[in-house]
Amino acid sequence: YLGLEHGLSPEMIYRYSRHLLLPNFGVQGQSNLLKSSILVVGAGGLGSPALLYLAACGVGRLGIVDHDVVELNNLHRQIIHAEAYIGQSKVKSAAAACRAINSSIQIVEHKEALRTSNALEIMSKYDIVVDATDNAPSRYLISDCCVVLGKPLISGAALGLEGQLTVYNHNGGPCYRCLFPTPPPTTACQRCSDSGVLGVVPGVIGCLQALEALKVASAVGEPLSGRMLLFDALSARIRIVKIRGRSLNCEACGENAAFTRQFFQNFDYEKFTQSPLSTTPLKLKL
Amino acid sequence: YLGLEHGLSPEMIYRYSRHLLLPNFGVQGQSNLLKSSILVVGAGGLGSPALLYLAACGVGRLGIVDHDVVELNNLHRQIIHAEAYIGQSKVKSAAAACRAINSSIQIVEHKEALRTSNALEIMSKYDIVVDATDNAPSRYLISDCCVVLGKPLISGAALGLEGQLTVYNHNGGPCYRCLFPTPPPTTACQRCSDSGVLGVVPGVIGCLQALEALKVASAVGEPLSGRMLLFDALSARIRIVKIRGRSLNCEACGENAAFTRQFFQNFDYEKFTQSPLSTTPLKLKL
Amino acid sequence: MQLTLEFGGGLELLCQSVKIHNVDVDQAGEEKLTMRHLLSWVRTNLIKERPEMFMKGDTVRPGVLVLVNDCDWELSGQLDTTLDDKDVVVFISTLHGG
Amino acid sequence: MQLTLEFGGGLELLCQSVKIHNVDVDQAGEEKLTMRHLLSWVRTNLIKERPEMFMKGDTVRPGVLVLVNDCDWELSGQLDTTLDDKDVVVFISTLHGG
Ligand SMILES: [Zn+2]
Ligand SMILES: [Zn+2]
Repeated sequence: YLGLEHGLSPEMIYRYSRHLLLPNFGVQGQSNLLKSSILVVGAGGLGSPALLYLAACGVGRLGIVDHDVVELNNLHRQIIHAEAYIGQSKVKSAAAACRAINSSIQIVEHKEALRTSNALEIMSKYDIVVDATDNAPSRYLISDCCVVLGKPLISGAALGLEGQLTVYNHNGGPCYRCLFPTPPPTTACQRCSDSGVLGVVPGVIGCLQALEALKVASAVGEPLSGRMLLFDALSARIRIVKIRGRSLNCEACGENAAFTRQFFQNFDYEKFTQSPLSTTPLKLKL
Repeated sequence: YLGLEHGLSPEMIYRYSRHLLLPNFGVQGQSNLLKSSILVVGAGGLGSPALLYLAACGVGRLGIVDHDVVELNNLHRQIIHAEAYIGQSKVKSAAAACRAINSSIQIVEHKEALRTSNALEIMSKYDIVVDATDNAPSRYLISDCCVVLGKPLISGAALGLEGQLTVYNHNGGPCYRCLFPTPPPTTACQRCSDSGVLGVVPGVIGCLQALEALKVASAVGEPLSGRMLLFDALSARIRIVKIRGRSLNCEACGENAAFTRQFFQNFDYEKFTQSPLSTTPLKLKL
Repeated sequence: MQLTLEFGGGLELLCQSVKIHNVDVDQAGEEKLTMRHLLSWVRTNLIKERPEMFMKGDTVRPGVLVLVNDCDWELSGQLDTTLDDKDVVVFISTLHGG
Repeated sequence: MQLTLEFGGGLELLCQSVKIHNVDVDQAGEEKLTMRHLLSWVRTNLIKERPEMFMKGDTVRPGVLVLVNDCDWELSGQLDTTLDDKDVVVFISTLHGG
């Protein structure tokens, strides 16, 4: 009774039996997962499937950060939110959905925007961070905070008919700033609310984020670190490319980096990227 | 007001605004989607995300076929089902979840196993069929029925830590029998209930099935016909390979094929594949 | 001749659960190495158990797809397909689960 | 020299929304074609609008990844990377949406 030795209850053994049967995952993988904690930043298009699969598969403690409320025009892609939650907090809605499919894990609600003032405190409580946000300043903020705290970061993005995915700051691999030391011009930073997105594209990327988070949490398989997945939905093409390693000159994780907790807390991400951490979407005229 | 011209209500324009903004999709793509009908066979690991995304994105009529009931050991991967539905019909549970996220589309419940006696009648009511089943005889049955009825088939499979995806019987491409004229030995036909499956693997494949179904329904992009996607979760590797075209000698779709409605209705798929269309899973001992 | 052979969909279980094999296949004096020759080489050198799960007669068993450089071998002549140095050959069993 | 150039993440909008370009780039007497030369060729021959969304100074703008045969050009010498016939070069803008 290997399962019981690893502290799995009979109910857990039954619930996760299809995982326990896997020779490459098994009781050890599930036990690692049940002991892990994962924070998902953003309960939108990417966060919806990532949260559902992480809750379902048995992550021990799952945190959700978001300050937004559910709107009707989210529902074409944010499948975690039901119509009944329109107007209510996304965190509350997502937490309810996660609890409904797995009441045996701990779900933590962080109903606030992630900022330099709260990020260190919130993120320090988790082993792994999933970036499911939708804007450039948040991406720098989350990556820098992961570097300061030494946490692996599962980063996904989707816009229009394309998606991207990689794992940062893991096993000596690069951080977000290693790849993108200088922020792009603001004209190159489109959001789903401005440019549109095919609903299932963040669905695919969010599922893959859950997979990578689960692999890191259970210490099974080769995470997508030092590699990046590029997804083109229209032509059904997927490339997995080799990206640079950690940069010695990186301002966040390099040899002479000055990114202390203090420096992070005083860093102005909106000024750095010249774009706001959160916006009211433009109104659509058709 | 292009949206209204295409018969979209103001509520639809708001709900699907992120789709309407897409230059490659737009009002025409959404309008095609709203007029289309898609049948998903199987409300399990593949069907869960496929159904949620197809409902969310605005398929006009969405059918669900399954004869099974929700069990606790399904929930690690079948994210459409909540604990509250354990013991109840998967179709009922899935339909309730789809209605909760999009009450403006039509959801049709088929609470029965798909068999030669009912497949023609059920499948003839839909434009596109999604194969989200878990066994070899069902895969031959569904493909043959799609050939007889001339319907495109979005076929996904997942087992262990791997997944596969392709589109059959579309635009002159091959059917399932073109690729697999002879059934494999029964010892090669493992099910998730016997061999285990990492929950998020059918999640990724099911999302990609929704994407391919949506592309065919909206007549946008290049569907994965004549190509097959091979997904290896552990190593995070994805291959998209070129497969053979329609075979002139295929017993289902070839030049001298005898697959009429009558022939289909009398075909014994369980005998052909030497395995049952549905089984009681083995009990797990750990 | 240097080849990369990959096994998937469960076929890796027949070769000690190793999915990727970088191998050097002797051309045995032939001018061109064919898939026919490679199959018998694989059966002799890599398949450690249940060979009937890999081959049936002189070809792969039903339900196995063979891909040469990401292309179905049906498009290149099946058993008569000739191989070049550094080619990648994938053997994958079709899955039925969901 | 025959090259395949691909644009993604929105950069295709700068070249008439065409993602894949099969091009023949003149080596201009040089022995080896470098990425430096290719960038200026792309800017002259393919970019139809807003070149500042593609380049800044003599390299790509911040936020653009360059991949030569599926490998980050940082690993092959950036602007000094030399190209061979039939190489595939991808220019992709990083996405921030979700
Ligand atoms: Zn760095
Ligand atoms: Zn056929």
